Amino acid sequence: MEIARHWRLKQQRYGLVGEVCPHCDHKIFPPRDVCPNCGDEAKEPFNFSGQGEVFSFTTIYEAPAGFEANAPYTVALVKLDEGPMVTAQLTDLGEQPVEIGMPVEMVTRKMRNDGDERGVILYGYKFRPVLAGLR
Amino acid sequence: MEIARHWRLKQQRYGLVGEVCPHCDHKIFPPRDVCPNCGDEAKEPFNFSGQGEVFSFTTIYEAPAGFEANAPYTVALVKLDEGPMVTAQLTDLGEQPVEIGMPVEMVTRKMRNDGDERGVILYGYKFRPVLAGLR
Amino acid sequence: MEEILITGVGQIPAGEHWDSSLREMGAKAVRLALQNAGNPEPQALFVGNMLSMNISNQAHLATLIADRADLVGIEAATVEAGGASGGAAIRQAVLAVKSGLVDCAIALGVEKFTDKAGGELESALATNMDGDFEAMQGLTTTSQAAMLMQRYLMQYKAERSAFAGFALNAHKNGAGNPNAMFQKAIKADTYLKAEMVSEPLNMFDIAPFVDGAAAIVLTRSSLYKGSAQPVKVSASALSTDTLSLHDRVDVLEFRSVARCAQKAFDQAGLRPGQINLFEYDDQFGIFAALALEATGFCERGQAWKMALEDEIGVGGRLPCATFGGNKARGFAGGATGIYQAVEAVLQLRGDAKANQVPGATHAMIQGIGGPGSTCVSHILSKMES
Amino acid sequence: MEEILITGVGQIPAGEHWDSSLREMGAKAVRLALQNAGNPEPQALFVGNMLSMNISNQAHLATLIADRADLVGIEAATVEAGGASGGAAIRQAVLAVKSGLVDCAIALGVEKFTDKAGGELESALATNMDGDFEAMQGLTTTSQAAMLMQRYLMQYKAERSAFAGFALNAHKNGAGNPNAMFQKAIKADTYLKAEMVSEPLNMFDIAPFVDGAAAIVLTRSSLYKGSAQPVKVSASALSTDTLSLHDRVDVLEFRSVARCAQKAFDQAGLRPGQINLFEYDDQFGIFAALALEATGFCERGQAWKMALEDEIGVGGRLPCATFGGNKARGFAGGATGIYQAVEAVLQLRGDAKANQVPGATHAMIQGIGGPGSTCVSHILSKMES
Ligand SMILES: [Zn+2]
Ligand SMILES: [Zn+2]
Repeated sequence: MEIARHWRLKQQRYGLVGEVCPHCDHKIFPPRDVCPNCGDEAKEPFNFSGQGEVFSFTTIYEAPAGFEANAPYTVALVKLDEGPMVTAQLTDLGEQPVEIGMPVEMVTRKMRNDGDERGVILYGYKFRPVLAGLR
Repeated sequence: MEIARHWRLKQQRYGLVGEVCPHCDHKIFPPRDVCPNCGDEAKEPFNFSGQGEVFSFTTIYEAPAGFEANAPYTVALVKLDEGPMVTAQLTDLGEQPVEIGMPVEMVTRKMRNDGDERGVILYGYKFRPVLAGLR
Repeated sequence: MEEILITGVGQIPAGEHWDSSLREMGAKAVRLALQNAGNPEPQALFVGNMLSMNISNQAHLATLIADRADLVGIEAATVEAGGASGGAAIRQAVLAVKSGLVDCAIALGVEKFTDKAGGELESALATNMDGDFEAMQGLTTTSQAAMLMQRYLMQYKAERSAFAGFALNAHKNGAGNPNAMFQKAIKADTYLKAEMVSEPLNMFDIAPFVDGAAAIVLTRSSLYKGSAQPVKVSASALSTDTLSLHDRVDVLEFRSVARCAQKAFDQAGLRPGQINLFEYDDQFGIFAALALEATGFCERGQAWKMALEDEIGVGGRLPCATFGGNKARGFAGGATGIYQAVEAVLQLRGDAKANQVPGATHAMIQGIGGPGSTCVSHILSKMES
Repeated sequence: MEEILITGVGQIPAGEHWDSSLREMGAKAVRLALQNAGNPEPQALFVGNMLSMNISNQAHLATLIADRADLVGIEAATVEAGGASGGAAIRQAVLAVKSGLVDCAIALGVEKFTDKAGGELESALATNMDGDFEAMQGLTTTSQAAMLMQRYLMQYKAERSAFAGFALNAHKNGAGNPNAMFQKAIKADTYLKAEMVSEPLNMFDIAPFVDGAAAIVLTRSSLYKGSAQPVKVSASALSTDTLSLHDRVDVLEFRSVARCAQKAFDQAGLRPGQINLFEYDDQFGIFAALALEATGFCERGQAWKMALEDEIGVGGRLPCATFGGNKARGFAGGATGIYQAVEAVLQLRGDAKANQVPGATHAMIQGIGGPGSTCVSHILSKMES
């Protein structure tokens, strides 16, 4: 049962809400309250656009418990347009081969069933390809 | 899934098989291959009689996951006739109040269903009261 | 003489931190301690934690917290020794600073218990006992304590009510601690009427499980340039016993405590009578009793009398749990040992306000893992000015 | 000059120990190391372990193993730093012995992986990453390495086959190690045809998960009375980076490794060129490559060439994984760092038989937790006689 944890993270998971540093304008995700760029306090919320590109990726065939039903699935390091990198699954790939540099955008999807057998379904961010010309 | 673990412990769990020190005749349970009495190697198997008495006890109402179905249940430190102490559930108590010093004997009982949802049933030792005059 | 100093302390309130994650709690305590120490540059972070791999599915915790506390790059490791994890983290920090290989170290204790409850929490706690021969029987940590208390009452012919003193003292002291979970004194009658949990243990014999984080900063005296009066570590010791009660020759003797306390007294060159306050590990009242006896503060079988006669109050012969202990402050697992250190430092600095022990010069803090399976003791002392 | 010495080593074969429990494996390695050291009386046991709380539901492990190894009473604590846990335990033992508060310490690494497999093992391993922002996405440790390798191949324009050298060297060396899981050399062709696991990682880019235990005994030179030639610890360092790859400015730079190695070289007064053998952490081939680069053994983007040109063979410029490394010996989690120490000691003693590195004087051993999130490095050196 990790309900409290999901509740704590819901803003990040549903909305890709991070922080912006009031001192140096550095954008921060995941939020960490201290700016990694200038070391000052940075708690101001910032809504990321959800636009980015694939920095690296791979496909997982042997998934952790709770994710088996999704396997195989592709995970990526996505470089957001505003600067930070985020780890996320790619989705809606169809037949399209994934490539480094491919433009992607954030969507909300089902992540997994919670392991407590109570059938809690968790939602969170994934990224899908952006068609050429649509950005 | 803890099948390997149960397999490793089956002799202790089903038969209360410990060790006897060939150097000082100290009886050892759980087995530890080194005699706690004289410090020498002690790997010779020893079958405990399963007879003993309650050294201390209490009742558990809030049980760990996997044991909830058994709650409430009584656990005890049982001092075996051959010397060692063992931690075990008491069973077949009926209306009889448990007391320190009460004679008990080992029986094999179902312990719990394994937590892996595969329905593996684990058996192990518990202790039940010995009727007065039967020892 | 080169001494090991505690130059800063930080703590967040012990309680249910529904809105704060493990890493946030830990990072906050670290920042508070560094601020309190005058913002030195630490080189190492030792994190005491019991159960985050189970409760939060989070291992590699020290690196995560160093990262989150804006200390990326420093040395970091998690130290685990059951309920003694916090004290064990202090021990590691002392070894590190004393070795000369580290000049400034942080010992952090952090625990997030409240993300689990009931049977799931009991299972998590049961990882601290022998999995093959205790947890396998459905044993709980509470039932271990109950069996100890049952035997204690029988062997020493003490009344069930004998243990009231520990709870009354803790709650009285918790009233003066703004960081405590319970800040209200209780009456003897409340104790006697309390709900039974695992006979003979009632709910006032057991400390509540809370979230918490506390941190201290350590350095060597030759490196310390601050103006505040630091506290010195006069002794540091850690000892073990068999993990299981059933493997002990005498279950009512906490030998790990006796060994560890003796080492600490020898190192500090002090006798028990010279200790001005004792932060014992009262996760259960019976642990506090057995610890008082094994440490040498009273004879075997007599600790409950010390508690009943109020010798452990702030104005008593040996003030104990001066900020409420685990019972009233709350039991925060691996954070406990560091809360004790923070509280002892406040006492030795003379900053304990309503709970101030007059003339506090030497404080002993002691953590216990399992039913005396591990014990860690430190003696903290006021610097002569 | 007072030195920290390793006076005894012990190991059990790495592999699947279906019939042996965590505590038995650990106690056995401890006994072997103490025997090898001439049976001194240790005062402390530091246990490196990654996942026993998850895989075996067993915490409080150091106390359990001290108990089982007939060392009841000594100081014991578990040290966790992900895959660097074994090296972190050595680091703690070094700090303890160097401090003067402990005269003789054991560093034990022990891991029981094979009681879990498949998705359950992946979940257990995923506790080592950021639970909130990595594990939550279904990430696995293998896929972290695969993403690093994917980027590496693209950024440095290396061929997929570029990583064959690491696997070929490991298996060749494993053939001379009776304690290795795999004791047979493989061909380049076998590597190229191997099953893909997580593209571009194939099964030869990943070390197999095994059970294992290894231990070393440490003391100070002034206390050592034995006649055998001990090995000295010339440097000991531990550093961290962000826990997650996504928080790094440059993911292909293992900064924890660079920081940690630099500290170690400074302490020992040595340059990379003076190191005679390097036990890197090849849980994944890409980790070995990035570690070689960050440690300063070659330029960035060049490590795969070192491996392909056999510069890392026993007779090469910088022999690596001289007993097979994680790839052939097997990856035993928290035991890995201690296996490395045992192997380096055998090399420095001249006891490495078929795998002996000629003239081995200085060996560097290095453990990595997460994708370079934690790094611990030690330099072990032959004593001048
Ligand atoms: Zn900034
Ligand atoms: Zn014997």
